[in-house]
This record gives sequence, structure tokens and C-alpha cells, in this order.
Amino acid sequence: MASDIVLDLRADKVIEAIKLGKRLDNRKFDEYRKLKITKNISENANGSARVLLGETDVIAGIKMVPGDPFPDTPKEGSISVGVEFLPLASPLFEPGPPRENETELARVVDRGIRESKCLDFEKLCIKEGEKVWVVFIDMYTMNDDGNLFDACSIAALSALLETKIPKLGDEYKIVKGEYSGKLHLARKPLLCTTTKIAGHLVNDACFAEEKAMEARFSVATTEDGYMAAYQKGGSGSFSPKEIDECIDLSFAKAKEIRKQL
Amino acid sequence: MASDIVLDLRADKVIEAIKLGKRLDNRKFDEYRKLKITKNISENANGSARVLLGETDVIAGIKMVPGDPFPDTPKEGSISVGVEFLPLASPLFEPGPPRENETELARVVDRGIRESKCLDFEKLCIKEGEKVWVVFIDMYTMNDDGNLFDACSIAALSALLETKIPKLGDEYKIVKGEYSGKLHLARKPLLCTTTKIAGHLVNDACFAEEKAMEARFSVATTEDGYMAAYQKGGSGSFSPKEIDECIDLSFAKAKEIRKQL
Amino acid sequence: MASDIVLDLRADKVIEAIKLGKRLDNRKFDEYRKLKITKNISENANGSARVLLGETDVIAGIKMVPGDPFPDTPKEGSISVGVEFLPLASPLFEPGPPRENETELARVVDRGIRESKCLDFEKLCIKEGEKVWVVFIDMYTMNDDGNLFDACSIAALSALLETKIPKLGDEYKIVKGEYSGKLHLARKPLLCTTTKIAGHLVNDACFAEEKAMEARFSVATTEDGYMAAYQKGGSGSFSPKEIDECIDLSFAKAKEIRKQL
Amino acid sequence: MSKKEEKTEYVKNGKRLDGRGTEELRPLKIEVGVLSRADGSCALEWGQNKVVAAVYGPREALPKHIQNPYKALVDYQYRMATFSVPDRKNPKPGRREMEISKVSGEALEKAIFLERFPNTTIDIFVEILDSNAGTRVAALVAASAALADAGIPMRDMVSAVGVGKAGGEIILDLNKDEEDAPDAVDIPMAILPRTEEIVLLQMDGLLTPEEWKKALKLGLKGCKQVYEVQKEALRKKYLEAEKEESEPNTETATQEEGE
Amino acid sequence: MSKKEEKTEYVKNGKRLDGRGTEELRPLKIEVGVLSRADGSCALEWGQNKVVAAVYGPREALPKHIQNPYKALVDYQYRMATFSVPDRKNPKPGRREMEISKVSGEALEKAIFLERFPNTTIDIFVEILDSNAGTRVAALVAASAALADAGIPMRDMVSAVGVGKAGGEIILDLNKDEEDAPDAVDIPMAILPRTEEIVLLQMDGLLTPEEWKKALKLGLKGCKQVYEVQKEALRKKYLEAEKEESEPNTETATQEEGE
Amino acid sequence: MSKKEEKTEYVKNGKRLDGRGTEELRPLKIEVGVLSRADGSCALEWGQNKVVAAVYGPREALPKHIQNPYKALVDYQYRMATFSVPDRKNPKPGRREMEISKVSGEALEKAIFLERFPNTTIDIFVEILDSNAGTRVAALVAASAALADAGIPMRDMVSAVGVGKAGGEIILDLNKDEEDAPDAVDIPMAILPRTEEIVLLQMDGLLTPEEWKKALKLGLKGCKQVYEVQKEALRKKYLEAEKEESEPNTETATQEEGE
Repeated sequence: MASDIVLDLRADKVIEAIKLGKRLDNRKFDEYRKLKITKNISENANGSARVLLGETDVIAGIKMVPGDPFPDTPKEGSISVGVEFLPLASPLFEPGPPRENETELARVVDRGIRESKCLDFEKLCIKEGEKVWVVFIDMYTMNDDGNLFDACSIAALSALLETKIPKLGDEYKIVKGEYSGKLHLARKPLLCTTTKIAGHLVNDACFAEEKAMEARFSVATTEDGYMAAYQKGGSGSFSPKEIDECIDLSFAKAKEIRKQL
Repeated sequence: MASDIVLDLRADKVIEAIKLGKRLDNRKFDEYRKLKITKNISENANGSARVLLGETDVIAGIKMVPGDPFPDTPKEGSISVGVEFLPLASPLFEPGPPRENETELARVVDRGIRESKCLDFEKLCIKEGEKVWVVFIDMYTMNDDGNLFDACSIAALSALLETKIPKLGDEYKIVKGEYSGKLHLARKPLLCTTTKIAGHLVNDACFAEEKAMEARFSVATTEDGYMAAYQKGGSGSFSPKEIDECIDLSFAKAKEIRKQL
Repeated sequence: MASDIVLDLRADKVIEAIKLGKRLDNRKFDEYRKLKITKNISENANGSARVLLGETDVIAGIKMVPGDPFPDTPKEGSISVGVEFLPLASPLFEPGPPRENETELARVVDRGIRESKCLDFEKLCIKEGEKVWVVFIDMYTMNDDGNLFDACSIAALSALLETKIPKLGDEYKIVKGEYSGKLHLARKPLLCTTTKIAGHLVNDACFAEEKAMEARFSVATTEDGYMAAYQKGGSGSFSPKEIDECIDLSFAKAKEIRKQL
Repeated sequence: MSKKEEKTEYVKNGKRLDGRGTEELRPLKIEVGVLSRADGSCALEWGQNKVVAAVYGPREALPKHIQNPYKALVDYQYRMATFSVPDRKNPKPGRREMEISKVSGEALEKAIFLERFPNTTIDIFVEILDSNAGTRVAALVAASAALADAGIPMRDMVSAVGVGKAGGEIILDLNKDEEDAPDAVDIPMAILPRTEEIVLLQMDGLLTPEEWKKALKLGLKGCKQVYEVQKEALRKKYLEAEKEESEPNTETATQEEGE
Repeated sequence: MSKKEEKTEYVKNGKRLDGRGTEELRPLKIEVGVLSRADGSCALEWGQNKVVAAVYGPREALPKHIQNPYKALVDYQYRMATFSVPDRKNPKPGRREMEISKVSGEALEKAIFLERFPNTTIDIFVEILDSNAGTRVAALVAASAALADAGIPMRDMVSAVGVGKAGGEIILDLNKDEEDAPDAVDIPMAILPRTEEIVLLQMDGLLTPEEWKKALKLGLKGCKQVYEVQKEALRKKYLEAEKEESEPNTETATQEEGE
Repeated sequence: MSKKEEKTEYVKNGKRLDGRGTEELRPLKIEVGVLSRADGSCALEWGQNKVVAAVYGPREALPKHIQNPYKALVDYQYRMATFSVPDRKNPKPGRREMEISKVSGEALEKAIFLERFPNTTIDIFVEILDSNAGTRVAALVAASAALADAGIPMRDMVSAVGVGKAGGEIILDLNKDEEDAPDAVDIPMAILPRTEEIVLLQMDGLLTPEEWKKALKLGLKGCKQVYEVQKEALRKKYLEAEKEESEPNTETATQEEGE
């Protein structure tokens, strides 16, 4: 199809430029696009945020819902992370059940939040063995110009940081429009992705760059020097040395982004 | 495909006739086909009816099942309306999950019944906050010669009017074959559809006429002068004046049909 | 497709041989292939077995799970039998939701076990009306060289015969790695299938023979002279006399196989 | 599912609980040509069982890759209405409906001259509107008549009946009470009546080979009774067609009790 | 779902509970061209409702067998984000979303010159991010503007509004509190404003023909107010395009309260 | 999911709770060519983990529109049997299985000369029959051997191992008890052993860059041990093939403890 050919041609140009040490939009290899975070974009959500990373546009919304605890963790609440690649966002996205790209993104964002222990699951207990909070973190893509992983991670964290805990009435029913406080986050885990193109490492790849990519490596880091999750994707490979560079880049970039939350 | 061509030719003939003030089967524009209602066609149902409207053939069956109340209406029972366009009924129906035509029909019939308040949901309460009756109204198409909306609405109402309430034993279990009375209906809401073909309004369109239709307008009316629901369908439009005519026709036709229940 | 042609050619050869009183692998008409049963192939299962019947390779595993009794049988446990035709087993199997061949196999194996009353469902009651054992019998195909029915039946029975009952702690929770005894089987029902090819009856058809088959007849027999289930499959037919022969063969073959359990 | 515990006598002085003899069918009524859109159709009542069947085809099999260049495909769909059983049935087709559809379609394949219609599919849809044991054989009998009504060339009709055991007795055409007997055995069977070729045969329950021999005999006899009702229903329609009557057919072929 | 029991006055001294007059819209803001990947797009805020719409097409309809050689297909998908409603919505699209998608797509078909694009599909996706009654008309208004933004030739825009009854009063653009009135009637409607052709019309609640006449009048008036905001949003974009500004468009067309 | 609360020492005097050293693999056995219908296959036991892998292809990719004219597609399906885990697994594949399938398929793409087989698909199916931590790397090791067994041309085998942290110690090839440690970190990794190119790398848990450096070293070493067992399994089969033995292969390549 014609559109595929156009994409291939753009990918060729990306590679040409990268080999000359350049990116098509003149960014430095490790430079993120302009980030704009808009908070509380939905009153019905307990917390929400819209993230623009260049023209990449994603939304995250939080709903806290009283639910049954897992049998083996009777005093712990839980999180549930989902993403939908809305067909609004790209001519390549089709409506339908979740596919592997969505599943991977949701699970990597999930692990960054879960493993960083930024949420104390025991504090999400309402009554031991009976009722706990389930924190639903749902993300939607509005416009895909690349790097959905990082954009979604920023949106999810931004939305969590704004989240108000609903007030509960009798029989664990939510009292609409009333809140009992804010959700406490002990850490601010952020996922930063490094993309390998023509043997070079770049950050915050745009859509055209992703078409030219060999592989990507995403690391969720915390402000106190930990990694909470990482994930290699794509059909290419990384040398051990490249992985170390990716890790360094992720720490550095997350630090910059964290200032803008 | 050949069959499509045949359908197009028939639609042309319908339009030709309508323009001359005629219908292919010589009915008047506002005339319904012969209606035959057979009640209690299934002993296992709590109420049931088969409706023949000309050659259009549909069946409705009722099952009353003890269920959990919705959290926000602890003293109210509820209804659940479904329709399956059985592949028996038409070479164009395929088996599979519900499609938008089925969903629309079920929801419009649902609204006519629900909003007319013909069923007192509070009387469907078994024990407040614990158990209520769910009235399942399931409709099936046997032969589609057009106007499934009205045929299904007549079948659903006929079946409801015959419905016996199951007797309950211990722990809200139904005692098979025993009943505690009949379901009470305060009103008799009926859906009547007017179809616009070549700029003219006709009632009870047969299948060939539906192929030639621009748009349809269905109104659920009650015997005491209310409308409980309406719905415009099809890719054409109605003028405000035409809508008024449709409403008048729906009241008049429902009155006629109500006599035959 | 080429592969279809190859299969057709093999089927022709099978028929040619059968007409001469022979089978391609020189077995007698009523002769089973070499049977190898390996028990306890999965520590996480409560019972498990792998069955090789010639090159046909299937696995069955048992999980006993505390569940809610059916409302009409409050003192009875139950069984749930499933099979997945893994795409490992054949170029013709595709991953996806269960299809009619899988459903038929699972249900026939289910009936053989259930109707033989080899399991006393009342002994599977944990607390009347509250908690009962559900015995999940899940079968997987590894390599399909024909006669999956018999292979799966042998695997299911072998796995059941090894099944240990999990120990229960508070609130009917399973204590991991501890057991309260072995599952008792009162009978050993086995399914044996006879296949009709070119008007002749053969047992344990391999894959090529199944391609040439007219019809098959499977009988689940017990060691005390009962049939617990049978099922005719395929688009051909059997005469009443042939059915009698099939039944005799099934009793005789099950007796042989039972010795190898 | 739940079988009665107390000892019941299912046959007493040669009569069953519903008054039938051991070899007696429930009343059976068949009418063909009842649906105008279908190529062939049939409405059937058999005791409390109520069934409608429709046939479409032979028509092009789609998507193309499922076509068989040597013969027609048969797609048989047995479904139960939600209200056709004592407890409301989930509207989604279950495993039981899937299995019945498979073996019933296979039973019809033997009867139809499939090789005359390569690359096509013959679609058979059966809906159960009310039920009281024996719906799969009722569905098959209706489907077979609908195929004939559609003018699809067949070797013979498929006739079917349930036979089985309750309270130790081998009986024909079990009803639900009998199927719930503690020792119940249910044997749905279908044959091509002229040749007695068995095209559908299933069983569940504990049965000895001797009991089976008795059941088989009874089943063959029952199938042939059903066959007569099927033929009569078709004859009635064709006679009327010949007379070129334009009125809708309201008479139905009837198998009275105790024939 | 749960309607208030106590008697509330929904209009007092000509003012509604949120301060609006009976014929007054909630504040409405529309901006087009907000998404770079889509062929046309629109962001809309209408009171608390927040909607984003995107249009792709006309593009080849696939699989091929769904193509219509005489005209373009319209595929309209209305969806709600899980967090856009008081209780978390199941992420799977429900029957309500399916029905709204169907009637909304039909409403747009009348507006678009579909016959110019045979064998293609025009895909319209609308996502509700926040809601407070009236999302289906908000979605349709946004979709219509997105179609225009995509340059798809249309007879006219589709303009839409909700009208209805609460506490016995016929009022424009009901909010959620009003929709929850015990006697609430909700009438979503959409028209082609230049000709007043009605392309979407639904109702539920108990309404008399007289009340409907009053509601219709109000609805037509409301649609025309919405029409002006739609046109203004498009005008703004095209003016900017003419000036060949390269900056992103941050201004938005606004319908202020009480216009 | 539930991590132990009490303080456990996971390594004591250089020995782990199951007796292994910190850099020691669990016993690993690999056998190829175990399934007759598949183009390539492998049975693998790794501690308690039990895995079977099958390869079909390169075969025509269908439906046609998914074909890539430049290279073969890789379809990798990792699945767990219902009984392979402590609690019965839902038979429907879950999100975990979907993610593992994706990253494992990508890991193999680098190894295979995909460009030699345009328009085809290489299907790799792996079933987990028993599990005790590390099944995704076990599956990948088996899949890689099955690909070689199928004769599919590869740059190198993919070798894989789990590495991670428990009780503060960086250890190789964690078992389930270790993975349930309160501070557990799990790092599945896969490489092309000859070039040390990393083709799969995931992690979850709290880890510092310094710990990672140590873990990486250990992982690379572990992968190479695994590589030797893979090669030995293939060698065994090919030697036997050369000898033209007609008996089935019953010997298996074994990686003994503490090699």
C-alpha cells in the first residue's frame, strides 16, 4: 500500500539523518520533545491528566473502586492498569479487543508503579479480608506521534499524584462527589525509553523514528536511585554496554521530567 | 450478487407504486397487514406469544428470575430485554454475537416498556436490598418480512400480559410448575413505526418496502395518551411536520392493535 | 493446497490396503498401537499422565478446586472436562476458542466418566450446600497421529487414578503441597473407538486412516460389563450389526488396555 | 442433572406415568413450508417439544477458503430459546448445543447428495421453543423434513427417536420425568429408514449389551413411525401445491397416540 | 438510573438549579484540527462534557466484501472512557454505546455526499472523556465539525442538542440532575440547520404530543445556536490557515452562557 | 503475588535453600525431535519446569494481507496448561502469556534469517506443563532448539536464563521460593551467545545499577552454560541421524548440577 511506502521512505530519511548525527526535527539524540501536562481533565475521574509530548497525546484517568481482596493478600489493595490504543490516534489502530502492543505497554507501566512500591498496598485496605481499594489506572491514546510508553507513564503518574480517595458510606458504597483525602505516593516512578536506530541511541523517538528503530529499552526509575522495571522491545538487540548507556539515560531523563510534574 | 440486484429491482417497483399512491400488496398507506397473535406457545416460559404480521413471524418469551437488586435501587426489580435475529428468518441474518440492528430493536422495545411505567418495579421487589425479580423478555425472529420492530413490540407486550409469577420456596428458589399470581401491567405500551418511502409515509412496511425506505420513525404510545419512547432510524430525514404525522399515526395504529391483544 | 493432495493420496492408499485386509503399518484390524503411559508428569497437578499411543501424544492433568455446589445438588461435587487441541500437535490445529471437535471429545470423555459413576459425587461434598470439590480434568494434545478420543480417555483415567486430594485449611483454602488422601475410583471406564474404512472395522486408527474413514463409533465400557456412553461420529453410517461388532470390540480392547494402567 | 432419589415405578401394568405404553410415541405433528423467506422449513410439535427448522441453500460457501470443490458443506445449528427450558438458558450457545449441532449435521450428510453441489453450503437452523426431553431428535426430524421441503435431493429422509431406560424398563421416546430416573439411560438415534443405516447414535447412562439389543429394536420401530408422519406432512404440502391452492396451509400431519 | 424521590422544583423564577434560563445552553467550546494523525478532528467542551472526535477517510473499505460500489460507508464509533462517568465504566463497549453509534452514524449519512466516494469508508471515532448528560449530541456536534475539518463535502453541518422535561418544565440542554428528575424526559435531536431536516431523534420518558411540540421548537432553536459555534470554530481555523500561521491554534470558539 | 513477610536467609555459607550455589543452574535436560507432526520440536526439563515446543514453517502466511514481502513473520505462542501452576489457571490465555509471547518472538527474530522466507510465517508454540519460576526463559530455550531442529537457518541459537536477587544476594536461575522473597528481583534475559547480543531483557523489583552490573555478568555466564546443553542436544540428534538409526531417540542431553 502507498502509505506503507511513504512510511518506508520516511524511515530511510530518519536513518540517513541519524548516521549524520542528526534528527529530522533537529533535536539532540537525548532530547525530549516539549512536554505539556494538563491535570484534572475529567471531573468524574478521581484523578486524571492529559500529556502532550510533542504531538503525541495521551490521557490517563483513575477510578478507585472498593473490591474484594485477593485470597492470599487479605489486607492489601491492588492496582489494575489498562491502555486502549484508540483508533482516533492513528490510521493504523483498529477498534477491538486488546492486542499485544497494548498489553505490553499496560504491563510495563503497571510494573513500574507496582514494583517501585510508590503505593502502599496495605494502606489501600478498607477492611481486612473483606474490602480493599482497587486503583484502576486507565490510559487512552489520542494521537500517536511516537513514544507512547513514556507519554503513558507520565500521564499515569500525573493522574495518580492528583487522585482523591472517594468517601465511603454504608456497605462500602461510594458517596458521590465527596472525598476522604488524597492518595499518597511514596515515590515517583517514571519510564524513560531509549531507542536504537542505525546503531545509535536516541530518546523520545517520534513515530517516524519508531518505524526506523531496531530495538528499544525502557527503564522505570525512581528519584532515589532505583530501577523498578525494565523491558527490551523490538526485533533488534543491545550490547551489554548499550544497556548500561540506556539505564544512565533513563535516570537522567526521568530526573528532568520529574521537575515538570 | 444476484440477490442484491433482485432486491434493488423490487425496491424500484415499490417506489414506483408509492409515487402512484399505491403499495405492491394493495394496502392503504396506513394499513397494517393481518395480525395473528398466539399466546402461551411455550410451557417452560412464564409467558410467551407468537406474532404473525403478514408473513413476519416473531416470538417473545418471558422468564422471571430472582436476582440481586442494583445497589442504587435496593427495592426495585428490573427488566432485561433481548432480541436475536435468528438466521432462520432471513438469508441475510448470520449467526453470531448481537449486532447493532438487534441492539437498537431491543433497546427501543425496552424503553417503551420501561418508560411507560407499565411495570411497577417496586412490586418486583422480593426482599429489599436482597432479592428482586428480574423480568427477562427475550424475542426471536422466525421470518423477516419487514417491520420487526412493531411485531416484536406486540409479541413482548402479549407475552407480558400472560406472564405468571413463579412461586418461591426456601432461599428464593423457584418451585417448578407453581405460580403465585399474574404479572400486573398498568399500561399497554405499543410501538408503531412509520416508514418514509419516496417522500411518503407508510405503516407496517414489508421487507421489500424497507429496502426502499429513506427513514423510519417508531413511537411507543400508551392508551392514556402518552408517548413513552421514540426513535428515528435510517439514513434519511424527517421534517418537523412529518414527525407530527408519524406521531398521530402511531397513536391511531396502536389503538387498533390494542383491541386485538 | 499441496498438503491436501498428499493427504488424499495417503487416504487412497489406506483404502487400497484395507480392501486387501491390510493396514499400512501391518497391524491387525483390531490391533492397537504401542501404548506408553507416564504418570505424574506435573507436580503442580493433583494427578497427571502422558499417553503415547504410537506417535499420538496427549496429556491430562487434574486440579481439585473447592467450589459452590449446583443449587439442585447441594451435597454433590462435580467434574469439569476440557480438552485443547494444541497447535503443537498438528499443522491443521489453530489456536483459538474451542471448536466442535474439541467440544465433542471433551463431552464424550466427560460422559464416560460421569455416567460410569466411577466417582461418587456425594463423597466430593465438603460441606453440604456450601462447598464441594470440582474435579477439573484438562487434556492437551501434543502430537496428533490419530485416535485422540481413546488416547485422551486413557490419559484422563490414568491421571484420575493418581489424583491426590488437596488438604483444606481455613475457609476452604487449599494448603499448598499437602494432601488428605487419594481420590477413589469405583470403576475404570475406558473409551474405545472403532473406525469404519471402506466398509471394514478397524481399531485405533492413525491419522492417515482417519482421513479415509467413513464413520467412527466410540464406546465407554467398564470392567463389570456396562457401557457408560457411546457416540457415533463422521458422515457415514453403521448397520445395526456393525454397531454390535463395535461394542464387542470396545469391551475387548478396554480389557487389554486396563491391564496397562 | 438432579435425579430423583425415591424409588419410582416408571411402568405399571404396561402403562407409563403419562399413560403411554412402553412402545408408544408422544403425539407428533409436522408441518412443512411454514416460513416464507427460507428455502425450506418445518414446524414440529412432539409432546411438549416445539421446534422450528429452516433450510437455506445450497448457496455459495463463504469465505471462499472453506469451499469444498467436491461436495456441499452442511452447517447445522441447533439452538434453544432462553425460555424453552425450566431455568432460563444463557442466550450464548453452550457446549451441549455445539455437540448436538455437530453430530446432527453429520447424520444428515449421509442422506443428502452433497456431491451434486460443490463449493456450496447447505445451512440448517433449528430453534427449540419449548422442551421436554428428546429435543435433539425432534430437531433432526424437523430439519430432515425442511430439507425435503427445500427440494434438496436426498437418498432418504432421516428419521429419529429417543429410546432408553427408566426404572429398569426399556421404553420408547422418554419424557423429562423418565430421563430424570435414577437409572435413566438416554439413547438418541437416527436412521435412514429404508436401509436401517444408523446415522446418529449416542448414549449415556449405564447399559448392558443385552439391554441395548432390546433398545435398538424399539428404536428402529419408533424411527419408522416417525418416518410415516414426515412423509405424510410432505405429501400434504405437495398435494396442495398440485391443486394450486393459494390459501395458507393450516392442516398438519398428525401422529396420534397409540397408533 | 435512580431517580430522586423528593419533590424538587427544577425551574424557579425562570431560573434552573444551575442558574440557567429554560432556553439556555451550557457553555460550549469547539476547536478543530487538534490531532495531527487524523484527517480531521475536534475537541469539544459542553458544560462538564468533554469530547474528542477524529475522522479518517474516505479510505478503502476493507474487507472488500463490505464495499458499496455506489457510495461511501460511514462507521461511527461512540465510546466512553472508563473514568468519564460516576461509576467506573466497563472498558468493553456496551449496548448503549452500540445503539448511539448506529443512530449517530445514520444522522451524518444524510449530511455527507457519500455517492462521491464509492467503495470507501469514512471512519468517525468519538471518545467521551468526561460526562454530565447530553454526551451523544455533544459527540455528534464534534464529529460533524471534524468531518468538515477533514474537508469531506457535506450538504450542511449536523447540529444537535438535547431537549426535554424536568419538574414539569420543558427545558433546553438538560444536565444530569435534570435528567434524574422523577418525571424526566430526554430528547436528543439533530438537524441539518439550513433545512430543519431532522436526522436524529430519540426520546424516553412520558411525554404528551403537546409537550413535544414545545420541545421541538426549543430544540430547533438550540440546534441553531450550536450551529453558530460550529461554524465559528471552522472559520477560525481557515482564517488562520489563510494567514499561513505556523503556530499551533490555541484560541477556541466559545458559546458564552446566556447568548 | 504474596511475598513472605518473615526475614529469610536465602544464601547461607554460599549455599541456597535448595542446596545450589549462587551461580548454579537447576538441572537442565533438552531433547529435540520429540513430536512427529511438527517440523521441529523440543522437550525440556529445567528443575521442576517442564516445557514442550513445536515449530511449524516457514509456511504461507494467511490471511494474505498479513504477509510481508521482505521477510518471514514470527508467531510465538507461550501458553500454560491449567494444571501447571499451584492454583488452577484459567484456560483462556491471559495478559501475562500475551506479553511473554510478544517479547519472546522478538527475541527470536534477531536470530533467524527471516529475509530468506518472504511471505511466510514461522509458528512457534510452547506449552508449559509444570512450572517453578523461570518458565519464559525455559520456553525460549526450548523454542530455539526446536527451530534448529526444524532446520531453520539461524545466526546463532538464542540462549536464556533468569537471574535476580533474593535476600540481598544476586543469584542465578531463581526458583519459586526465591522469586517470592520480599526483596525479590527477577530478570529474564536472552542472548545470542557468540556475540553476547541481548535479545530479551525484562526486570521487575527494586534494583540498583550496581546490582544490575553484577546480575548481567552472572546472566551472561548462565546463558552460555545453557547454550552448551542446547548444542549437545542437537549434536546428539544429528549424530544419530548420521548413523541412520531407525530407533526412536531416547537419550537426552543433560546439564548436571554444579557443572
